[in-house]
Amino acid sequence: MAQVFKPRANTIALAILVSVPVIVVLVFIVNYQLHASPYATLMGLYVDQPIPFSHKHHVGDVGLDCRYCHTSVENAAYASLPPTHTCMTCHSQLFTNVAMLAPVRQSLATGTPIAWNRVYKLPDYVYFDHSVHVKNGIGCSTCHGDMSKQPLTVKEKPLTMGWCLKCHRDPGPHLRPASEVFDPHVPDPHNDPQKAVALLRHYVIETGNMTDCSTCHR
Amino acid sequence: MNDTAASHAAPASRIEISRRTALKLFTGGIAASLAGCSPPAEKNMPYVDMPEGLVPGEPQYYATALPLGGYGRGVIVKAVDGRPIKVSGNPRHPASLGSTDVFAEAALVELYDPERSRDIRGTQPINGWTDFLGELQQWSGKAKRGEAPLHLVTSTVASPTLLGQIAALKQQYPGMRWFAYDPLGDDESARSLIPRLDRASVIVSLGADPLGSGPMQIMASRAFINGRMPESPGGMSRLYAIESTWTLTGANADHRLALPPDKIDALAMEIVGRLEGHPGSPLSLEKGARHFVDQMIADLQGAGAGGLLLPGPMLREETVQAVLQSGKRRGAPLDRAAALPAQLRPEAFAAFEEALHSRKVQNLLLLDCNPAFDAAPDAKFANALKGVPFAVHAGLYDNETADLCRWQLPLSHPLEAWSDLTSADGTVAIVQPLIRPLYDTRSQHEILGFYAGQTAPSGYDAVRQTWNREPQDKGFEDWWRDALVKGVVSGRSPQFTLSAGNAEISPPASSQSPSDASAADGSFVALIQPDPTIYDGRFTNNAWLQECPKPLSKGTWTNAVSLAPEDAAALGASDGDVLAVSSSEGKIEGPLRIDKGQARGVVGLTLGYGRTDAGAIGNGLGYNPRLLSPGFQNVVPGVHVKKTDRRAPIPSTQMHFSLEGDLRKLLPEVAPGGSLPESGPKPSLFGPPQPRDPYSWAMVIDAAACTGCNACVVACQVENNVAVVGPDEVANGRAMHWLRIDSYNIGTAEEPRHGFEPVPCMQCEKAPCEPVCPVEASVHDTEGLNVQVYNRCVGTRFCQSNCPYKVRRFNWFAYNSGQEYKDLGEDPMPARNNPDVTVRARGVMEKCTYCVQRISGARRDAEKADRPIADGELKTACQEACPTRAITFGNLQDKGSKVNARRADPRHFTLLEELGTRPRTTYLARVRNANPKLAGGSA
Amino acid sequence: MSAIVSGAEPLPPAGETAGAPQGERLTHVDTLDAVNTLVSGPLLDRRRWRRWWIAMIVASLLTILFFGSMIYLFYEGIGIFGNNSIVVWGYPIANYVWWIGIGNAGTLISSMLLLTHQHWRAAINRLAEAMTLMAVAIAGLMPIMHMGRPLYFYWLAPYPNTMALWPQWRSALIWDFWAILSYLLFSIVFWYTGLIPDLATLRDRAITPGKRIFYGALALGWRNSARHWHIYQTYYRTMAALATPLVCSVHSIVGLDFAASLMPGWQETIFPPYFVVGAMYSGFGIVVVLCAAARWGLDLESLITIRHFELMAKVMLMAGTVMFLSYATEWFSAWYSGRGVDRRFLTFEFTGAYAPLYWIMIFCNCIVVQAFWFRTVRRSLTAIVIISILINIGMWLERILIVWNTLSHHYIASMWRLFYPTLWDWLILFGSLGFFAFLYLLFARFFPVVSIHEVRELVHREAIR
Amino acid sequence: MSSVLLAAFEDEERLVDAIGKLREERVRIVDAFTPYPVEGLGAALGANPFPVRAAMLIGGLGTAGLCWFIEWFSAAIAFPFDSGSRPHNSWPVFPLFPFEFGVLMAGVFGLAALLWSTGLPGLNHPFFDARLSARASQDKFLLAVAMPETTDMAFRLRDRLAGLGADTVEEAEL
Repeated sequence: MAQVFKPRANTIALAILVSVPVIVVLVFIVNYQLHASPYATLMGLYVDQPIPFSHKHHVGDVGLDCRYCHTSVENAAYASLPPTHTCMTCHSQLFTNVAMLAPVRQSLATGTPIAWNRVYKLPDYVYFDHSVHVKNGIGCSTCHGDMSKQPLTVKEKPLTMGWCLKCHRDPGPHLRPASEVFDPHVPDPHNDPQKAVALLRHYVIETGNMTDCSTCHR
Repeated sequence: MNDTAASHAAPASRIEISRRTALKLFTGGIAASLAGCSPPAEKNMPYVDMPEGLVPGEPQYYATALPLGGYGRGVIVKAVDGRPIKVSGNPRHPASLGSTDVFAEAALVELYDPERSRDIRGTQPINGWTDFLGELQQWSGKAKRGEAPLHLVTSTVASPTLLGQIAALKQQYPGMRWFAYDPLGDDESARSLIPRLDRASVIVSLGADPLGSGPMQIMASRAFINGRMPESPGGMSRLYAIESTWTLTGANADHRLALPPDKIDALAMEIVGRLEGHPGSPLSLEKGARHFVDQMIADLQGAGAGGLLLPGPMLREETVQAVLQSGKRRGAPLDRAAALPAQLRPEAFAAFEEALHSRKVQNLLLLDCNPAFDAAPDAKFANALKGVPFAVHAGLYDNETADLCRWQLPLSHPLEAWSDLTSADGTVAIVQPLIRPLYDTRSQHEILGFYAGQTAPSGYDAVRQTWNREPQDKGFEDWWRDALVKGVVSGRSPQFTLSAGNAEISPPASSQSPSDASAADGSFVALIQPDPTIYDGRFTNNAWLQECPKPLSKGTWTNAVSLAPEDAAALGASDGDVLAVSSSEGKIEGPLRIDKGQARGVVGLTLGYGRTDAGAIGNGLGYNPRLLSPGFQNVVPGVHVKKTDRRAPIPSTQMHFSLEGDLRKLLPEVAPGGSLPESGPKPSLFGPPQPRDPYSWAMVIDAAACTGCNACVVACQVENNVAVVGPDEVANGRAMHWLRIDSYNIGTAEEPRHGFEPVPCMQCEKAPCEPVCPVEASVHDTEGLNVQVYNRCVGTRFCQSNCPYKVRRFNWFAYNSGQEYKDLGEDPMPARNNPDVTVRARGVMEKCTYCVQRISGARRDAEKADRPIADGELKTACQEACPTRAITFGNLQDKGSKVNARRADPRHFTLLEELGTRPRTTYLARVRNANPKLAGGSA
Repeated sequence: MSAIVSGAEPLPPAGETAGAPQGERLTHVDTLDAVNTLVSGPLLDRRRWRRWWIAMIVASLLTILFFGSMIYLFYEGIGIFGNNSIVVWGYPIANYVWWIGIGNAGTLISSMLLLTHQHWRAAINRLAEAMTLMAVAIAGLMPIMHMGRPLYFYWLAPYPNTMALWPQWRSALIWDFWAILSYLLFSIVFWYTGLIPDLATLRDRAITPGKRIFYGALALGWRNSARHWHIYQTYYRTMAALATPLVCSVHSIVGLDFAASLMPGWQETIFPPYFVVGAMYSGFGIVVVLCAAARWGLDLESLITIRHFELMAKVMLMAGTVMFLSYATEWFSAWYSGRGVDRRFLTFEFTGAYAPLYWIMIFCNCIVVQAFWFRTVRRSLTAIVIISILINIGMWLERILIVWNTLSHHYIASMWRLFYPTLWDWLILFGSLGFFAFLYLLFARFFPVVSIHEVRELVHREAIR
Repeated sequence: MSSVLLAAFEDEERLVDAIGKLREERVRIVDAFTPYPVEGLGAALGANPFPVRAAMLIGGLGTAGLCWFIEWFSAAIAFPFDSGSRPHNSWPVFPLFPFEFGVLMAGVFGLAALLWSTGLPGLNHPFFDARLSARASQDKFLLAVAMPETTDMAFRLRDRLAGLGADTVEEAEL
């Protein structure tokens, strides 16, 4: 009887057989890479805003303190965005009729809030408290990067659970003295074991419960 | 989160804000509490102008008062971003003592109920308040000229400001008549007693229910338990309950005797006679009962001034008076609730009906009452009311009465309006709003303001005027601020005050005589009582209260017709069969509940159901017993009961009530001073887990102190966004309450008794639910909590199937996130969610976590201040609500903590200890102070 | 071709051979080619498939119902089932245990009988293995349908993720997850390996190019070389040797789903072994039914003879008796422990709300099977089939009752509650039966339901005996 | 690629007997093709199943080891959870997953080894050019002997095979 298949069929068959396990492995790798990539985490992503507000200008050049606008960061879970009035404290004098600031003036006139687009978004089942971090020596730049270098606000960190856990497992290297908490330029993490130990003791940080599920999820 | 937006916050701030924005902002708040990721295209809305003292996302607390049956209970309300989200008791207020009842806890549902009356409504198309005011002007004119005198109908009034306004109106309108009624009945004198149970050593309740729902419930329960604690001075009090149907008082009694109302009445007279030393012919009772009564009277006599004889509402007025007189002579600890001043007594409702039917009424204002349902639910009344040309109804809801009126005026909720309220014991509290009215509503004071001719009346001013009678008063502002902060008024008195006093009461006009009532001719005596969770019907549309299980039967979403087993057997009826109950006046139908320990020949009925226009939640549930009785007669003799061929099983959260054999271990009971055998630690393969520093949380529940009032159940529901599932799902066994109160029949066949046992999660150290979870959704944290990670749960339900205590609850549907019951998902209802607790998604297991959000909050505050959490600083929602302080929560590592002390109590026991789960939630055994000379006395 | 079928001596009509079964032949075919023709004939030559189509239409309808209900389930939520917050488990779990049990029998039959040189297995092992595949596949669906959030079932696997989370290895459900997965894939490999030489036969007998390519490709160019046979058999036997412990472990783990708990009626050391026996029990039941069906549908009377049924009946008799013993052990230990909760539970089983079902279960699983003590029953096809069906009803009841009794009647009296199934519970159950039939019919249409090469060997073996 | 003579026999016995005789006559047996495995024949022809056994052992044990490591690492090192206060390294429950998955991988590795050591998949093979090849999978027992150098020897061998009971003899390539 004659051959059913041509010689190249052998190669094809072999290729198919080999590809099965290869594909299985690839699925795992690709899936992880995808979720860790900015595609999923939106890390490094610029968001358009109704007003092209520049932290670089206000923090870097003018030298405003974070707390000037984000007033509740030290005593509340939410750092809070500044009310229009806060903008007007300066901009009623400066750049009073620049077109760029029209929305601000309009907001004040009509009493409608300025609708900023979120940059840092946590899922709603994650309960993050700014104040307890700030009070215990975690600097703004640890999560938000050096704002004084950001013309438009960009998401600096992935904000994945794995990323949070890194610090919650070993906060020491990320701690700073209270004086540096609001300083955007402080390098993070500092690689100084003694400093870490000293600060852990200074802030009376119990690392025991910091990886409990209930610390962030309720 | 983006609820940094919610505005319209502190009552102080005066930002004008429309309802539309309010709702828009609410949804912001909701988004923050909904589970699951959302796309990044999300807006953040900062304020334009930040209100004073408001920190976005941080809670604010305000003291105010909430009415129940007219009287006030002082509360402290928590608001986040201007949204009231939790009501708790005001420790400074004697009618609350820092605790709550189910009604206070559930008040929020009323506030956010989508079905509240939102806009003024007339019988023909109108444009809002202006038309009404126009029409009002004409009628006021007529009234002033005496052509159409103003008729005002209210329910019980306990607000000095309101009294002041009514008095003023009386000046303004000659011939004005004011009628007031209490939907529970006009048997005032018995109902308005404040028994000082803590000062009594022997209490005999003659059909009274001081521990049951009502404005005095919290006070009475706390006093009762204070007198019951074995360590309490003068030893532990003993409670005898003689009643016809089960009440909470009966359920908490040491000895209980079931008799029909007429027998109780006669017995009351006999007791009084023997106490006063001129015994008449003893009432004929069967042997056991007679023995019971004799021993009881002996005990009562022995107690002297500590012997408290408590008359119930079902007694004849004469009897009540007799009892009170004898009590007064013996100096029994019994007071009268705050009553209206003599010069301002309203007429009875009967008088109003008479006026109405004789076509005298043309100008009528029905203020926050619903007579078409709770006073006179008959066609005659309805037609008469329809005929009134200028009938105005002002209420929270567009209810049965409103439908018959020319106008329906939307009333502001007590949490939206300024007012003041007197509590049953006479304490006054200023009612301050936590939120601007959600809709275009007015408060009672503002509506009376309109009648007084003001164009833009302000409740705020009205209340301040009441208390600031001479304008040039310097100290007023400080006093005012102090009153607001404390939530209790002191040092000033308004023109009209309600005052409590000793228990003498001049009998009111009407007086019923049930003495002729007897089951001789095969007919029954119907006994009508307030419903334990719906009360008089004003809460019928409140889904939380509907789903809250009735304390003893654990039935929900309907009222039942209760019968003694023998009577039910005679009818050949079983639980859930629909019975037809008919009297000369009318006929009702309701599902049967067989109550072991109910007096034979008595039909137990409860108020509050059978509403036709309550709203989507409350319509068509149960029956209205008022159809059987004209006026407010609560004892209806000569009713006939027939079994229909229909069945309507009562949706119930508990199926099995008896504890036979070794099941009795579940609810141990000791005599005063008694103790339980302390069993040693169970052997373990891995050795006992060691509690860890700095915190190891634990809870001890005193079963002896639990009166079964359900406050903790609803408090837990509010605090933790626990969903309402509706009657069908409850019937399917899917109720979601994290904390349940198990109700067991204990005692003997001759003397059936009830026992309550609150069961939250046991937080086992060796939790059986944890190792079986495949994804670490159920895990332990370092502080000993058995936490449930909702966002990790995949819903295998192995945890619940392996939980010996069955304390976990599963989201079979998206009860709170898309598949809500009826209109519970509609705005603004979701705005009441606690933003600190995840709203669970469908297919997720949930459970009690000792209010982990509160623990975390306290811990974060402590960490910010670099200090440890102090004992008692942190309270769980159930602990906070409990009127009797039955629940203790604290840190095991703090050797001085109260919880450690309680765990050392000889009554301490662990539920299902033999399983070796090592629960952190443990119990103190029930205590029965039985009379040694009576059955069970040996116990 | 039918000439070949009839043996040298006229073959005795089934059921009437009074002679000693030892002497009786397992097949009534004499030549190798007769075997080829019998088995491959239906697949290769043009032939009417009326019976098949009728069956297929019914099966397809049920299959649509099955997946329809599944879609509705995922859309509307798991609340459509009869479960409540106390009886949190229900039909999907019972179905799962039942199906995986049936699945186990396939491999048990083919591997255990192979290792013990039970040559009669040749005629039925392919049927049984195919049954395994489909049953396990369906069983695998059940836990997913049972989950509250099915789309996250993969969280049970240890895959790298940005949450830095892993499965919780102490949970019996994780063991289950891997047991099902491993067992399913393993069965596929085992089944396919056994299929290769037959595919070669089909390739060589096929006329149309389409079929030649189809079977040829799957045969991987198998040449029947004696060398290959040697290696092949080594592999096949080793697989069989591995399969046996695997099967036992799989159903033991299913047993642990219940045994590794502390609930009365579940916390039983006897569960793993008696779950395995139960699996074999119900599995043989289904095999009997399938054999009867294949025999009737594909005219294989001469290959799958009454003798096969008799042997299977004996196995079932053994299994049934073991089940009885296991139940008795449970009852005894519950009573003997003296624990109030266990005794209460026992009373509930026999007198509680589910008692009627419990009695039916005992009847089906323990009593009926005793009929197999009688040779006439063992040799009556109808009787065996009916009994097998009863056994499977009984075994399903056993599984649902294990779930219901314990969850309905446990430690805390206030939380005792019953389970009332809904329409959807039933749809999923019967739908899954339809889906099974659907898959099985597809298999029978395109693959040899009897292992050709092994029967060839059997025929030869019998010819020389 | 060597040319052979394919002789088809009616049954197993004739084939085995023929092989025995030809062996004595120093005829080189290349291979045999049988409709079902003939006990011992493959071994006689020098087939070596060792690689399959080895692969299964290594594959199985290797996988099991890896699984156990993952369990231990994830439960005790990567993210230790307090689960019902069980030890993080709960070794008594760890064997189950490795066993299940190990057995599976043993099977998979074995299959791979089987294919490798039999040179399959060989969809296209000179053997299939032989007319007789199709019968090997059905009813004939084929014997492949090396083609002698000279044609007359070939003729003699053909006669010999026929003498041994071969009903057909065919020239083929392997």
